[in-house]
Amino acid sequence: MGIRLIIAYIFMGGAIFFAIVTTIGLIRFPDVYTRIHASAVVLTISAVMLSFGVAIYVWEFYLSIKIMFVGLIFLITNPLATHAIARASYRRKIACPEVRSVDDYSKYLGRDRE
Amino acid sequence: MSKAKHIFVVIVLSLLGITMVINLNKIPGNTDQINFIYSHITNNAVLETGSLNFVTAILYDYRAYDSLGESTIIFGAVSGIVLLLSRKTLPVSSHGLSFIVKRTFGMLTPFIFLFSLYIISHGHLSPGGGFQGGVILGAISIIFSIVYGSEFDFKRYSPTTKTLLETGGALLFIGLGLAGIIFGGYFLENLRFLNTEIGSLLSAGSIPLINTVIGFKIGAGLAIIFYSMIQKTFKEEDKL
Amino acid sequence: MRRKVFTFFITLAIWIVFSGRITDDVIFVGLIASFITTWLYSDLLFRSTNRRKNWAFYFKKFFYIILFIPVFFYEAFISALKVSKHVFEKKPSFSPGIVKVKTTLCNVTALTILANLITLTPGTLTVDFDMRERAFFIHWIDVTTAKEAEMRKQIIERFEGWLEVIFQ
Amino acid sequence: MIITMAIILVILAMINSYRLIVGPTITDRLIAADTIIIFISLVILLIALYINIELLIDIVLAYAILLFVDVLIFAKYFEHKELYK
Amino acid sequence: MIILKYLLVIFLVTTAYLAISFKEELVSIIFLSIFSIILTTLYLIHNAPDVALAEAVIGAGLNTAIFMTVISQVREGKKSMFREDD
Amino acid sequence: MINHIVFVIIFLLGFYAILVKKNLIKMVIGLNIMEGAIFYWFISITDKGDKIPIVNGPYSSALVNDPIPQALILTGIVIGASTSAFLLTLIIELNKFTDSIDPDNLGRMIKD
Repeated sequence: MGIRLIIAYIFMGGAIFFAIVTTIGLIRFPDVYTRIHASAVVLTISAVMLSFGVAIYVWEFYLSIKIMFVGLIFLITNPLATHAIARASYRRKIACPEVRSVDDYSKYLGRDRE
Repeated sequence: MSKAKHIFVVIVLSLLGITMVINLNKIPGNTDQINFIYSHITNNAVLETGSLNFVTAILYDYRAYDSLGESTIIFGAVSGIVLLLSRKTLPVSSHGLSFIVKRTFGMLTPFIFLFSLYIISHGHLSPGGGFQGGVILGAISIIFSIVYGSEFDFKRYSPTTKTLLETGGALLFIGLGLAGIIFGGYFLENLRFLNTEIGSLLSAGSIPLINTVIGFKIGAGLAIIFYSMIQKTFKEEDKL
Repeated sequence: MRRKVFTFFITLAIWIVFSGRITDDVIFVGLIASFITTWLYSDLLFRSTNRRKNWAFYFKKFFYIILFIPVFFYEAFISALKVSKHVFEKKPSFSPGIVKVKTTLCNVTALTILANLITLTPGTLTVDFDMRERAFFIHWIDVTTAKEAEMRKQIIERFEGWLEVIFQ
Repeated sequence: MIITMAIILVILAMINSYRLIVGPTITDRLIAADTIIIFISLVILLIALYINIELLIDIVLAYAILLFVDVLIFAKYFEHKELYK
Repeated sequence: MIILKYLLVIFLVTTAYLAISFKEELVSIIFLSIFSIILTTLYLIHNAPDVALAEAVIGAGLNTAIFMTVISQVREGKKSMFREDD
Repeated sequence: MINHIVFVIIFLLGFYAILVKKNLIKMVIGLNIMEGAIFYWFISITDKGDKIPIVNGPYSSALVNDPIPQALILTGIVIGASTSAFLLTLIIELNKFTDSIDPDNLGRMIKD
């Protein structure tokens, strides 16, 4: 086993670790929006790291770039998806927590309505 | 449905399931006929058709007539849907999602289109082909009408363009078949007009051409289906 | 015209990466494919600008983008570690809130990338953007300060410099 | 080794479907569905690496491009209550 | 490989059951798309890449869009012209 | 054996949805699940455990899976998608007349 395969396995192992973190966070976190945080950040990094690991494992020029495209697409689209979900659910008042220390957004929405 | 009927349905279905499991084990596995066709295709398909992908070789060369029937079925479905939903107007207002989503999709859309062209044109070298690439082409229209609003999609591709692509694709497919009759021996014969080496993009004769035609036809057909489904319905007082 | 040339060469490069080899048939089909893509979608990839710049300006921009990618990955990785620290606490408790942070950028592409970067940094999530006051609404997992300047420093200041160089 | 990682990811996806079934609001379900779909597309990537990645990477790319459309459709349905306005 | 196949098969059956047993149509459609991607993985395990690509593309891009279109257009009003007679 | 059992279970689940559910959209979902079960069964019983049916060069070998069932199923998937699109269009049209998606109202409409 060369040094390249070890690096690839380290990347993949990190991806699995972040996947476990995502799962635990999605189940344990108390609030809807904090769950969105777990999904947005950690899941994206997990997907990117796994695709990088596979690209290092394969180690051919064009093929590795093509595999990295998978991670790049996840990196672009997953924060966007979470943004769309958060915006939609806040606007439809699907899961507004009652106790909130700072909330500038509802004032903005109220101004928009008038 | 009452509870007795419910229980009756469940009992009948479980009896059916037991019979199916018992009888499915008696299906004959390899007969001589199946083995003959299988060995013929796996031994000769690459040299006969020039396609490295055996599934594409079957779909667009050996049984291209079936693909013609399939695209006829899709043509019928599109015609039926357009006929059923014809007397409706388009929604006028069009506001999509937030500008962040719009801008990012603007940067992503050319690559989706390029990827669909890649899937279509590499149908005989890697998995893919006309159907799969065509569905991705149709998905671009779906993306536009979701992210930017349906009016944007209407301005970019007018329904006339879509209809032209759909009918033109069907006609070109039949035209390729007739070309097989004229220059070769039978309907939809694979004309190996460019005799390049096997494995290059243009090697498989008319298979890439049929792939391209079917891809654009299916993409346009799905876009038409989607487009006529999102049209606005009448209110009740208009109808009754 | 300039953006069409850029779109053509970018799509041709990506086509070659997709195909995995450089031979004459791949180049021939790739020219047709990138021509169609450029013809249909070049106005979506790059937005039109009125300012005219010389070519060295674009190369400088490209150089800065290449430099920016490792910084981006590093920030995202650190942020993932910070969120996973929250996960393994015994009782995860936060004081969440939605704050308003003003920005100085005015390019639409820069604002889009900044929004995605904010979503990828620890504990922040872009909810919306106010066009009138040029301010992001950010859901913050742990609201520590209520002052505007502090928030700016903690959330967006480290990316704004990069994006200003790249897009202005 | 590769297959072991794929098995771990499938088990994690099965655990995530708890949030999809129980989730009190619809947003929870959406986030859980997003997570499950991305996990299984990573499983597809690993299986493609195991079988023959040079030919099968197209499937992963196609799915990665198109799965995002799903989430956007749901988000737009929540935001406007009508899809194509 | 065989363990992976069994796990996916169990997940497939569970997803199919949940897709038809939930009351809201929306959750059913979410489960249907998950059903589709698990089916893709199983096709890939059974060495059928073309079928896997077709199922992935149709299950991810097309089916969800069409179902959601129908849900957003269908309305269950109270003043049905046939229910008023009953 | 496991392929047969899984096929039968998923097929009957879809069939049950078509028989029992009082919601036309649910019935189309059941139809999709039945289709998926049949396709999975057909692919899995013709899998001989060999390589994928794509070769890397002009050589003759019998070590690939049978490509004919895969071509059949590929045709079936596309036809299934267009069929379900047509059925859903019919549901939209029906909903315009009855304001509901209950299949019982269909019978009432025909009686009138």
